[in-house]
Amino acid sequence: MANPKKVLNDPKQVVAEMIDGLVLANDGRVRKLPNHAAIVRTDLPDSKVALLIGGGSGHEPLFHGFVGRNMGDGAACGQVFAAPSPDIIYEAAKVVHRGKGILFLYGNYAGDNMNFDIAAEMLEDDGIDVRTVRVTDDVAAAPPERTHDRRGIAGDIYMIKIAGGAASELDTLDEVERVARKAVANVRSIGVAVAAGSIPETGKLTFELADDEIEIGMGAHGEAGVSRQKMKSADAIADELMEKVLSDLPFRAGDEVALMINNLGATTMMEMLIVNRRIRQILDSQGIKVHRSDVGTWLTVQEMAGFSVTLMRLDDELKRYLDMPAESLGYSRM
Amino acid sequence: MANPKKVLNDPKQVVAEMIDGLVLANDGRVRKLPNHAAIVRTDLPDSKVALLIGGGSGHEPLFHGFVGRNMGDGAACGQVFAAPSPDIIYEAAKVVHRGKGILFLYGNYAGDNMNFDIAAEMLEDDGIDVRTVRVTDDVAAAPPERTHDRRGIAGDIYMIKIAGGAASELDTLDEVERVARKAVANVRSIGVAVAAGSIPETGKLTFELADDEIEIGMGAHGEAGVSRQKMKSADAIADELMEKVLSDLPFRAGDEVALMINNLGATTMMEMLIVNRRIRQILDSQGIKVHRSDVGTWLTVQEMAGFSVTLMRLDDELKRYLDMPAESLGYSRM
Amino acid sequence: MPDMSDTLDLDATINMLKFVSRSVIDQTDLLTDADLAIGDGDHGIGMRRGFEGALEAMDATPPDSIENALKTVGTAIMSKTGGAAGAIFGTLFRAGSKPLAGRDVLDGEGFATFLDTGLEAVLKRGGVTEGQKTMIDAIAPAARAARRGADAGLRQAIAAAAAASQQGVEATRDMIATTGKARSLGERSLGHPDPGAISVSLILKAMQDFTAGA
Amino acid sequence: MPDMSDTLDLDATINMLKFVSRSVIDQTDLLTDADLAIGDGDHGIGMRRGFEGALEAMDATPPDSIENALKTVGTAIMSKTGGAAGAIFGTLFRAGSKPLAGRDVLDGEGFATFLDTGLEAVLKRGGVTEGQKTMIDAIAPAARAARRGADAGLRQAIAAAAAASQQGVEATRDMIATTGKARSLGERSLGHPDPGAISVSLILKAMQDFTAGA
Ligand SMILES: Nc1ncnc2c1ncn2[C@@H]1O[C@H](COP(=O)(O)OP(=O)(O)O)[C@@H](O)[C@H]1O
Ligand SMILES: Nc1ncnc2c1ncn2[C@@H]1O[C@H](COP(=O)(O)OP(=O)(O)O)[C@@H](O)[C@H]1O
Ligand SMILES: [Mg+2]
Ligand SMILES: [Mg+2]
Ligand SMILES: [Mg+2]
Ligand SMILES: [Mg+2]
Repeated sequence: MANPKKVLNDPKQVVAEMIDGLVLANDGRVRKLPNHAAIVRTDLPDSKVALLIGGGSGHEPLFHGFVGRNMGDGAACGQVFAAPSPDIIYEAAKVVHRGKGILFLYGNYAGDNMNFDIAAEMLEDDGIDVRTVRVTDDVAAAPPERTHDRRGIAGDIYMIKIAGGAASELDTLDEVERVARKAVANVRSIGVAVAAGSIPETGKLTFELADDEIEIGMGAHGEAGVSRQKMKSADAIADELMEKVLSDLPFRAGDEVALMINNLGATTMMEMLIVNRRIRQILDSQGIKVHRSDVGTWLTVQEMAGFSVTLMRLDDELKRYLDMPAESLGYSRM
Repeated sequence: MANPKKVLNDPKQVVAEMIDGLVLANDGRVRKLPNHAAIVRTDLPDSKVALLIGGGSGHEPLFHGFVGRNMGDGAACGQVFAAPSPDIIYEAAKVVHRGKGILFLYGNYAGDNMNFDIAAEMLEDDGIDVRTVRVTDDVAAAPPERTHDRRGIAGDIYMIKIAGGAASELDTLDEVERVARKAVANVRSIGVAVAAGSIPETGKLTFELADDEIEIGMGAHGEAGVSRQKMKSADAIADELMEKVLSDLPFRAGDEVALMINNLGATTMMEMLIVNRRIRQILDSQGIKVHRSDVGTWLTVQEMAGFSVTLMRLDDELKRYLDMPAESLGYSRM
Repeated sequence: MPDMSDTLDLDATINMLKFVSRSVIDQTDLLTDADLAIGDGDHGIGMRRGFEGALEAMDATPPDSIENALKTVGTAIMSKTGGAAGAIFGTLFRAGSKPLAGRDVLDGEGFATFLDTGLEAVLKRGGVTEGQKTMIDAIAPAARAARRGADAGLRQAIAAAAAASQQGVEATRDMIATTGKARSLGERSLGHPDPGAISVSLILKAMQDFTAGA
Repeated sequence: MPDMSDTLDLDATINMLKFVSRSVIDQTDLLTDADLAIGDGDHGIGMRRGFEGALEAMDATPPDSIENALKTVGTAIMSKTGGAAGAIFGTLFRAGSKPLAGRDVLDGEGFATFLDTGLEAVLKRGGVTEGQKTMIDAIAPAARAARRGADAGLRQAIAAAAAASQQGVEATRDMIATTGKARSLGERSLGHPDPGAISVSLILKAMQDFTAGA
């Protein structure tokens, strides 16, 4: 099979070139650290709790596209699908730190956990207070009693939004951490893959799916899901995803939720809106109220086709931070 | 070849179901007309110049995803790649009209022109003042002396943003039309296709490209471009696109521009950011200043892979309306 | 003096229009493929939507005059087909129906008048002339042929129009598109017939088959 | 008493580490394919980045001690590889280098100590134990074998470690992953060896080839 067709220069330089392009696309609101693959805000207030996000590249606009007002203060960027190294995280943390400690927020993967932990230990040696919240929203990754084994997928975006809002408004790292932990306890997602994506440097698809197959629960790097099955209707897919997500927390009648449908890459918005229609029928029938919706492209897996559904149960505090205006390349709202 | 793999229910009902999903995704800010495929704002002020946009579906989030504050007041939705019929346009226009006349803003295609014109005649019979501005930004579609023969592509988004801002602030249809005409005279785009998209109801790809071929200048429905060639590097593609766009207006040293890189569907943000890097090198070297950038997914051609580059030359007035905050499902900015 | 057996009354006209509708619907794929070659590939499904709408409308409220029968078809196409074809074919049937107001039968002259008037409206709406590789290149020769054959009666007029439109379709193969979605193809549009012209020929061929069998 | 011809001095250690680096880089595709089967397909390019960085670093500033040679490799991997492998292999080399401080030659005992200490640090960092289908399942048996063979000299210690790690790789085929990207595969991970374990065996095999030829 021919390599997937992509508009690239040197496949080994994709991350470096992408970062250059990303900084320019931010119209001056962020900059890159001179010697490290990290993005930081140029308009950071003098005093605030810092929010550092990050992870492997290749999921654009996640994470480095979410640096900006009421979002991340900085992002450490790894290579494609590879957690950033401790030195990148450490340097970015040093730059965003404003004397009130730093919240590390990232998806729960062995690589990210280890690299961020090493950086946290280095920062603690420097006397900087670091707390870590790992996003664990993927219900397909492990049973409910092992949420700490779950991957972080599109729940990342709501988490960044809430932690970003909280880190702008709240005065202490304790408080910001408390809000982020509450949010992560209330967010659940599941994805479905329709076609594979590829890593630019290897040129290889990260998994294989037959022409008539989909995989429910596939992870954001092509990790195995909960079931591979024949393609079925949008409604049937939505039904299955919702069954898994709703029963997990579980979400109950009377709950108010934020609903995100996230494009993993090559799926059309038309498909996602058709799925949204069914999801709303299901939520309606169960007495669950949608406080806000987001349908778009935020966490991608290169050109993978498929999407994920995220629900976060909200209280007044989470609503407040989730609904704050936000400004970044990848997510912006009035 | 197997039909493209999509998450759908009945392929004949895609537009109806998409619209249901779209209205729900807007969290109450828009509604659908009871008997017509049209979307209108629920929060329309009592008095304003109305902005009606629209066109064929299948390009989501364009057009119907751009209805909201400081954007379109309503959108008439056609079937996939087919202009909306006059009755849809007429009914939507009646509902958004607030006594100050209506600007019709849409892409310049024979089908759209005729259907919107028929509706305009019906409205004029009712004594409603209608003006029409057609977006003609695609430099690949016809030579500069025949801009009236050019297609509208991603320039649509900047046009909606500017006309939307102007229609919120300016008091007369004359003035809003004047601003929109100035904007359309200053916007230029060109696209490149890397892989074809398909129409859900036919299940057929709208064109064919060999595994190693791209087409420069391809239109938003797969219309022929200016040259089909072998895949080349991102920088080489950017160079060619910029050469065609810059020389057309032409853009000159000292100009200030807005720059949009729009994903036609399945292209990764990583690729677009790598292209952005090169485009900024070119603009820099020519002394053209970028006032604002937008890199994302706004005008799609189903799952087509490829992207377009749009430049709009700005003056203070255009900047003012382009930079106004905006709120819609498909485009939102602080 | 006209041969009264060579005319269609209201019921027969409605039946003919239903037969036309079904015939075009049957050719969805052929039209889609023609549009895939030089357009955006939706012409077949657009015509199907329009004529399905026409069938529904004629069933829901049986037209009470020949004028209304043609207008019903035009209105359905105009509102269901969308795109260029919706405006064009909708206009053709709607405008073409007007001069038939008050007529109880469709005869050769009436048919020629329908085409003449429809063509004129379509030329105005679309702003194109013959030779630009559109449905005009089928409808214009058809209208001329119908006018010439009008005195020979409806069957003759329709047959002549159908044959002329078919030649028109063939002629579009040698034209370079200068309007519509095929325009940017330039010389690459050579060799392919125009999808809208094919639709015209299918409509007229169905009328011919209906009246031949009637 | 140790056979002094069966040790590596600083230069030889550096040369061995360069040889190891080149050997792993040569196997990029093999590692990528192994990771494609049960992970995300980036292990090969990650290890390549790390060892290319190691080569550069050793060339840029030739290490002045055996401890620093190993640490240089670890630091390069830690900062260039990224992902799980960067943290794990970086920690292995960096932590493993520490007890060699002040030593002028690498002997069997030193090598065993390097592996023991590195293993301990990696276990702590990764929070996994043997049997979870990770590189631990190659490094742990290798460390035990090296310790057993330490008295027999460096060559023997390395050869024993390499053989044990190779058996460890084979053993991972029969394990179900309970950590890392392969975890959610569950039983579907059976039959596939762990990519990180393969990297361990490649590193030790290269050391064996180097010392055998030395
Ligand atoms: N300006 C025009 N005047 C007359 N006919 C036109 C014009 N533009 C397009 N057409 C006809 O419409 C046909 C295309 O119809 P269709 O595919 O349904 O619409 P669209 O081009 O909007 O996709 C063309 O083959 C041509 O015959
Ligand atoms: N917690 C852990 N402890 C030790 N080794 C681990 C751990 N998690 C993963 N690994 C090792 O890392 C290897 C994967 O490396 P790599 O593909 O480079 O990283 P990533 O999983 O981030 O893509 C696995 O094959 C496994 O041997
Ligand atoms: Mg990885
Ligand atoms: Mg069309
Ligand atoms: Mg068409
Ligand atoms: Mg991996």
